[in-house]
Amino acid sequence: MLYRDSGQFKSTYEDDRAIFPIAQDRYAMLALLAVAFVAVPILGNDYWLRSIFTPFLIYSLAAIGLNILTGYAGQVSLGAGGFMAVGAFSVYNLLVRVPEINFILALVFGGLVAAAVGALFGIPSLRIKGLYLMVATLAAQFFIEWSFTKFPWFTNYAPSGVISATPIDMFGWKVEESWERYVLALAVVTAMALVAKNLVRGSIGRSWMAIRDMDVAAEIIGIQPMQTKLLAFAVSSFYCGVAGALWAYLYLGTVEPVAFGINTSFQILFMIIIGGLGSILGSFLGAGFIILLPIFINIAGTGLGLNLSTAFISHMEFIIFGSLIILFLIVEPHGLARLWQIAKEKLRLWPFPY
Amino acid sequence: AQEQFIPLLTYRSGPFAPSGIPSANGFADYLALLNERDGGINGIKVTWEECETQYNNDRGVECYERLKNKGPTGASLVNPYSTGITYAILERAQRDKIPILSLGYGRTDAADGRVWPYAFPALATYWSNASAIVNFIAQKEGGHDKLKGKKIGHLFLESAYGREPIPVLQALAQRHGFELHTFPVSPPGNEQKAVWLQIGRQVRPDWLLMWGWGVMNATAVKEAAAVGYPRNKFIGVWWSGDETTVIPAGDAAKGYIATTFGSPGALYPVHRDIGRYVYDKGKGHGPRERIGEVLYNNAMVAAVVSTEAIRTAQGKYGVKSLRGEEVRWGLENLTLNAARINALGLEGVLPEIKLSCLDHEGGGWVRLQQWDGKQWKLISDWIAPDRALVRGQIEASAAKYAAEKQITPRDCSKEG
Amino acid sequence: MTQAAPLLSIQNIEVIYDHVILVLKGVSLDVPAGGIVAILGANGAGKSTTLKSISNLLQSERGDVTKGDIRFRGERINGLSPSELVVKGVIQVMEGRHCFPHLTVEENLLAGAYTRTDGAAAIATDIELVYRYFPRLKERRESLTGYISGGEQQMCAIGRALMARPKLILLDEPSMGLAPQLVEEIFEIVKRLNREEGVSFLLAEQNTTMALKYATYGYILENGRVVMDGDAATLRENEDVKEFYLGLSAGGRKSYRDTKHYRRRKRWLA
Amino acid sequence: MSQAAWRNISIGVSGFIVLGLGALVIANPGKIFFSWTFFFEVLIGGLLAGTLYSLVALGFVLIFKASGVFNFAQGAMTLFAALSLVRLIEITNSILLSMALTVVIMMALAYVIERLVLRPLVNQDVIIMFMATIGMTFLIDGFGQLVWGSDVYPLNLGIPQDPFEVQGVLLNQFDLVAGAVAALLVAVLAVFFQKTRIGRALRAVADDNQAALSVGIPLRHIWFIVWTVSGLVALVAGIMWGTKSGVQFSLALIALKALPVLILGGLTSIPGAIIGGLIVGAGEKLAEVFIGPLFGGAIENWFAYVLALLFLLFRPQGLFGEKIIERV
Amino acid sequence: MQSSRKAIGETLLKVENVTLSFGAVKAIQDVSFEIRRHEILAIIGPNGAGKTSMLNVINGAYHPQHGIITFKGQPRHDMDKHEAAAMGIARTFQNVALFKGMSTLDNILTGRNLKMKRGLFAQMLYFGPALDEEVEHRRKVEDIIDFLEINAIRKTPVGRLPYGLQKRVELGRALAAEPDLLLLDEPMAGMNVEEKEDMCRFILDVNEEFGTTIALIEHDMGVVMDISDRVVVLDYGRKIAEGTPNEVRRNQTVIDAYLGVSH
Ligand SMILES: Nc1ncnc2c1ncn2[C@@H]1O[C@H](COP(=O)(O)OP(=O)(O)OP(=O)(O)O)[C@@H](O)[C@H]1O
Ligand SMILES: Nc1ncnc2c1ncn2[C@@H]1O[C@H](COP(=O)(O)OP(=O)(O)OP(=O)(O)O)[C@@H](O)[C@H]1O
Ligand SMILES: [Mg+2]
Ligand SMILES: [Mg+2]
Repeated sequence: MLYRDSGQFKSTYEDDRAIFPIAQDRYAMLALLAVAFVAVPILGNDYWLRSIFTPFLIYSLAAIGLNILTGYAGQVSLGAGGFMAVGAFSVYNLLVRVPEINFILALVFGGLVAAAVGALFGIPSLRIKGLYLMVATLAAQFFIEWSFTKFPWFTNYAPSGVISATPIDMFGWKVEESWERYVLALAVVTAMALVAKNLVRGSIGRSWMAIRDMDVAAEIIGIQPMQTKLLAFAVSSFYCGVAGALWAYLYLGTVEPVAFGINTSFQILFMIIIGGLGSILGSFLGAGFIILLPIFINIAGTGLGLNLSTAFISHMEFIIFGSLIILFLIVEPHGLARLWQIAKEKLRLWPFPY
Repeated sequence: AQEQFIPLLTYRSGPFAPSGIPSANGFADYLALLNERDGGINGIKVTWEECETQYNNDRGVECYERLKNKGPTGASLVNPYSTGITYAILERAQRDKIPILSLGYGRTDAADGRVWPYAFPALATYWSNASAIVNFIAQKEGGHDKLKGKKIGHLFLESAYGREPIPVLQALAQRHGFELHTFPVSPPGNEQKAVWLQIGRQVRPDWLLMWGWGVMNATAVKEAAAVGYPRNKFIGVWWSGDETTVIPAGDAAKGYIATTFGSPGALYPVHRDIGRYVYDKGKGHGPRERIGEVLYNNAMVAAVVSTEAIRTAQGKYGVKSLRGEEVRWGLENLTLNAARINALGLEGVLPEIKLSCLDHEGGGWVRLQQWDGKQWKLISDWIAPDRALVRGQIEASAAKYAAEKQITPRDCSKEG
Repeated sequence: MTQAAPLLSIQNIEVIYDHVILVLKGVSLDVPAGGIVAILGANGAGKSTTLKSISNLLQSERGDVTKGDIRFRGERINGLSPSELVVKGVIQVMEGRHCFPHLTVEENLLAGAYTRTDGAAAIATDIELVYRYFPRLKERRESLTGYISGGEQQMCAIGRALMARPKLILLDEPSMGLAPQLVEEIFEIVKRLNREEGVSFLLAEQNTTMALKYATYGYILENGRVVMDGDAATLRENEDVKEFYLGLSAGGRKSYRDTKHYRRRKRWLA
Repeated sequence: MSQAAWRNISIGVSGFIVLGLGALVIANPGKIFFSWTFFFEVLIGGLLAGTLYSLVALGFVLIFKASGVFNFAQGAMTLFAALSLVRLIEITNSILLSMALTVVIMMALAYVIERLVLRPLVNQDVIIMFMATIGMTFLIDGFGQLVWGSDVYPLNLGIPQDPFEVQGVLLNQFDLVAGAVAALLVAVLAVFFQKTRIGRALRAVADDNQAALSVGIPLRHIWFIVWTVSGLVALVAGIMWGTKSGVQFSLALIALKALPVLILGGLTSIPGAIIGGLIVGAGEKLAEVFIGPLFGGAIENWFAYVLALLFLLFRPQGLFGEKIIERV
Repeated sequence: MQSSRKAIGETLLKVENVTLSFGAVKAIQDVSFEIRRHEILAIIGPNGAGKTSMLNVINGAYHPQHGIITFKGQPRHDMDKHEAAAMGIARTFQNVALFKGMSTLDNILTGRNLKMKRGLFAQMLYFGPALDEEVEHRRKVEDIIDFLEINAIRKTPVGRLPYGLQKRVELGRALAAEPDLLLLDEPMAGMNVEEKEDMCRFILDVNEEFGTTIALIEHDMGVVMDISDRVVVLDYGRKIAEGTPNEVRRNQTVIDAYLGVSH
């Protein structure tokens, strides 16, 4: 009875286009943000902040990026890891050469470079579609990874071929402690998620979805496939680029190019499929599922106290994780976001089944 | 009860598990031995917990964070067993005051303890190793002057790790007048035909070094045989010199050489003790017949260095559970001379070492071993690298890092 | 025809999609052996859903028959797999043409004969038979069905179903998108197959005029319920049916031009 | 953009790349070593290496052709098959018996996959099926390691491996055997799948699950057959690759080498898999040896993909893939 | 039969000698006809006659091998898809081509994309100019929704709608572009009489109230005869007749090729 939309009428189109048209959702979201911004940094310990929340947030951001490209614009890509690398290495190179630049500006710069590279590698999408495109985007992944390994300029001639995040200084705020890193990540992710939501509910978002759902028809109603697809690649890569930079600066600290390897690309793709293609919320749910679930399975396995060997637990982790993926797909092929929506629908009808 | 907690970051599954398993067993078996035979370190029981990283950076960080506060005083020190994880937790560990010990991997320039108070790439770094191999080649050729005009190849996994020795090799090539040819292999390295055609049919280097990892190793040895490159001119780094490199390659591996800092085989008193005190009680971590494998011994050496550092620190701070920063003091003041090594039942297994505030590496000594088709046989004594050259590069690199990060290096003369 | 045991009999079935969307709310109907039965009704009434619950194609659309019985020759067939049903002689021609786009017309027909075991010669004869009914298909036999016109695809789909030599064909909107001549032809073919080969039909149709002309019995479905049923002749004469489904008012067929700006209501929905 | 305009652009771009590389080669005479014998050696080596890729690509093609599913688990199946074989040989000491047992295991696997994964997911989007196979990958990887362990095991079935020279060109017996096996397998499969009733049913299923069901094609049997066959192909690929570098988890990664082959040849074409393999194998080896030095080498990984991409610009469905039908 | 109240004007689009073939298949052979401003032109013909292909040529989805298309006085060899859209040609499709993942509302809003000009940055912020624009277009779209009587399904994802409603939404999407020329490919296929009546009403209203020129393909002769001003008949890719509904209905060639007996 708590979750009802009856009695809530929208009198203007503005209200109707709001992100959370239902009041309960709005309050829930505000409460969540309050918890995330205030309670978590105060109460969370290093372990939770640093190895659970921060990577979760950053991966969510990358997943939003890929979801824009794959979930909204329908271009399946396996280059997300590569574009993250571009972001990370661009920010590093900018900051190491021009240290006085504000970190936020550097992030934007990293995102823009990634966007340019993304748009470049997006060109084949004008001709190649579906799974063929997916495999073809691996060219970007491998080429980028190779370039950063190969050309020492990118790592500022570091003899070990790695980049080390330079200290972050934002308007005098030195971001060092785990909670500070978490808050910075959270702020960036919140803002960018909001922007993403804005984009996908406006005319740009609609043209992406039109291209995704039926590209010939979209063209016939006047949507230019080239602009639309390349914009999707650029925006998506921007998000991935920023996520990559955050990954390097807020999470890993010191990064080799392999940290953004093919596995990263795959993982991000898994996230959006499991979370829900074409859903911003799904990006978060998917990131949670793919990043956190294995850890929880592992912790649970260790915590059982049965004195199981780590190898056994690890193998079971694989098995359980794989089974859960399949199970979730069978229960709801359209991802966790859809599952959540159905749950809400049921709640709204409750106690009546239909 | 007083106890000393050591987290073990291991990888017993995934693509690199074949290397991770013996490493994990060697480390844990030695700790078990200390408890079973000696009742711990000076009576302080050693406790440990494994956490599976799958050789994956994110999981490694998670493991580190999960385990760093366990035990009465938190983690004594951490062996990440992956260069990527080492990078990812180094700075963190510095703030947590937990020393990171990375034997034969990790951040090379961290050997400069002024910039890296909490990082210990002890025993030997890749740079020392590259230099030591060149010294070995010079020995075989009959002196450094004979290197002139020789062709030396460097076959490596195209990655930060594989590229790491190149600057040192280039410097040496210039100094000794040999030609350096580099042969990168695309990861993961299960397909090397192109590169071997170049090595075997085109360049034909007199000696070939290999910085390989995982499936690349065995494949390389096989391909060497396939193009007829002599295996006894083919020298791998220690990560390309274990059983997983040679056994899958079968006969092709006979004569293949690799460096090591923990001599191979279950031939030493310590192995006998492990058998008696650990395996006989059913407390072993792996199959008994695999005691003494190369990576097993390497990891055992890491365990020795770890526990001896704790023992050293107990000398200063008292016999009790120690905190990470106290163990760090132990590491910086660690001296393992021949006598001590013998007393530990490890004579010949590891070189003498002495760490200090300035030098977190120790001597950088390595030995060379050769696969005779059944087992690894030592074929050289401990070989030293060109210390001046290596140290120079380390200091330059560390200084550059310090500048980038705006760190002021410690003044070692003030350390106690 | 109510005396003899029906060939197909549906008792009170309920269908739910996606665990939440209730579409059929207790539908019952019979198809007598040798009959042609039509299901009529507006868009979204549940005609296709009814057919799919018989052929069990529902399962693959995340739909479920949650209540009721479906019997074919007295035997309960809920939950049999579609291929088992085809072997038993129940086949569905799906709405919207569903040809195999990367197969040629002829390969499509051959694929339709997949369950047959009576040999290549018999299959070849039947292909000729289909070509006789649809000469247009013969002309395009080597074309990929992905490229043929909408009407041609429809013919191909019907022809493909014939290839399985079924006893009961569930035809979903066979006339959709076909030229008038062809619509008539197809219904003639239905009649002939019914008469000559004894095949029974259950068809969902929007073209009510045609359907009631050829069917023996009709059901009218609205909103997932049967609201009216009867002999085709009876239905044809029913005033409501005339007005809402045949487009006939008291003064004969009215022009589509004149229907502007006035809306009527169906009496039974009021 | 019109078809013709696109074609011109594509030709322009590829021409530019080829010319650019040519100029680079000419401008750097010292870095490139060239002789015709060596060229042929690299070419032949590349072609033979390519057949090994084909073996893996073939597994993908079979399943894709028959169900429209892009089977991410193909690598894991390869590993699992090889691992089962090696460990069974250790246990039974008989190669033949172990082979037979492994075949049974792969059939059981196919059955389980059909029953637990494919059947509940019939008629779902390609991308969903793709994700399901990813779930299977984790499952198989975990299960395989749990049962058989994660160590590296040598595999030696007595395939001769010595090098020999013909006309100054160095060849390896193992490569020749691998090439022959791949060619044979492709021939057999091509005939089996192209010329039979089942072949047609397979293509029908791939085109439209729902319609295939409606005409009575029993998806379950079809899927079981296909997954079994692709399990066997995985076994063969596993044997070949395992002989090369030991049976270990990394076998699961060779799928990555098969992907460019797959799209270059066309996802739906069995002969495409072998020809794609030959082109990628030869192309990447030639590039690595004769162009690689200009960039410092190790360009193989991305070069294979770029090569595939260039082909795709002209034929978006791969060399032999089914045409992508787009109509309104 | 029917005396049209509206004034049929000059030629809006002219097709001259268009020939289109796919390999050996000749879909259209040397067809010429014109569409005049404000009229409703029906294109009929047997299955596979080339009707859909003709529409595809007109809005640039297919490029004919020969022929000239003149739209608004501009002659050209072929059209480009989004150019045709920009010049004011909109259409619906034989096999409904809606954007399945989007709601009815969004589908129709997409039809207005060409008219929405706010750039990336405005849309990122959303509040401000982008929102104003959004609301302004939303109003127009709501008018269309009211007009087509699809209020109830505004927020429903179109994939779940019954066929008839999908066709209506598709019409809405085409109308949203405020086209000069509207091409409808079998808008009434699969509908019952009642729904056809509705659809006819919409088409006539659009034609009369907005003056939109309409070319439609339809197999229901009742509909064609009642609402069209002129009819073009294709058969096997050729034009076999053209004229008012009554003329065409009596034409023996058309009866033989298409109508059969009873019309
Ligand atoms: N897969 C599905 N998921 C959810 N709802 C569905 C699904 N398929 C059909 N429906 C809903 O079920 C109802 C009945 O659909 P059905 O296709 O049976 O109607 P129909 O009578 O055949 O209509 P039409 O004349 O348009 O073919 C419709 O409201 C439709 O929206
Ligand atoms: N893209 C294409 N490739 C190959 N052939 C095509 C293509 N498009 C149409 N055709 C062929 O052109 C002919 C005309 O097709 P079209 O779709 O225009 O027919 P139509 O008059 O619309 O028929 P219907 O009333 O059945 O829809 C058909 O024979 C069809 O097979
Ligand atoms: Mg229907
Ligand atoms: Mg048509």
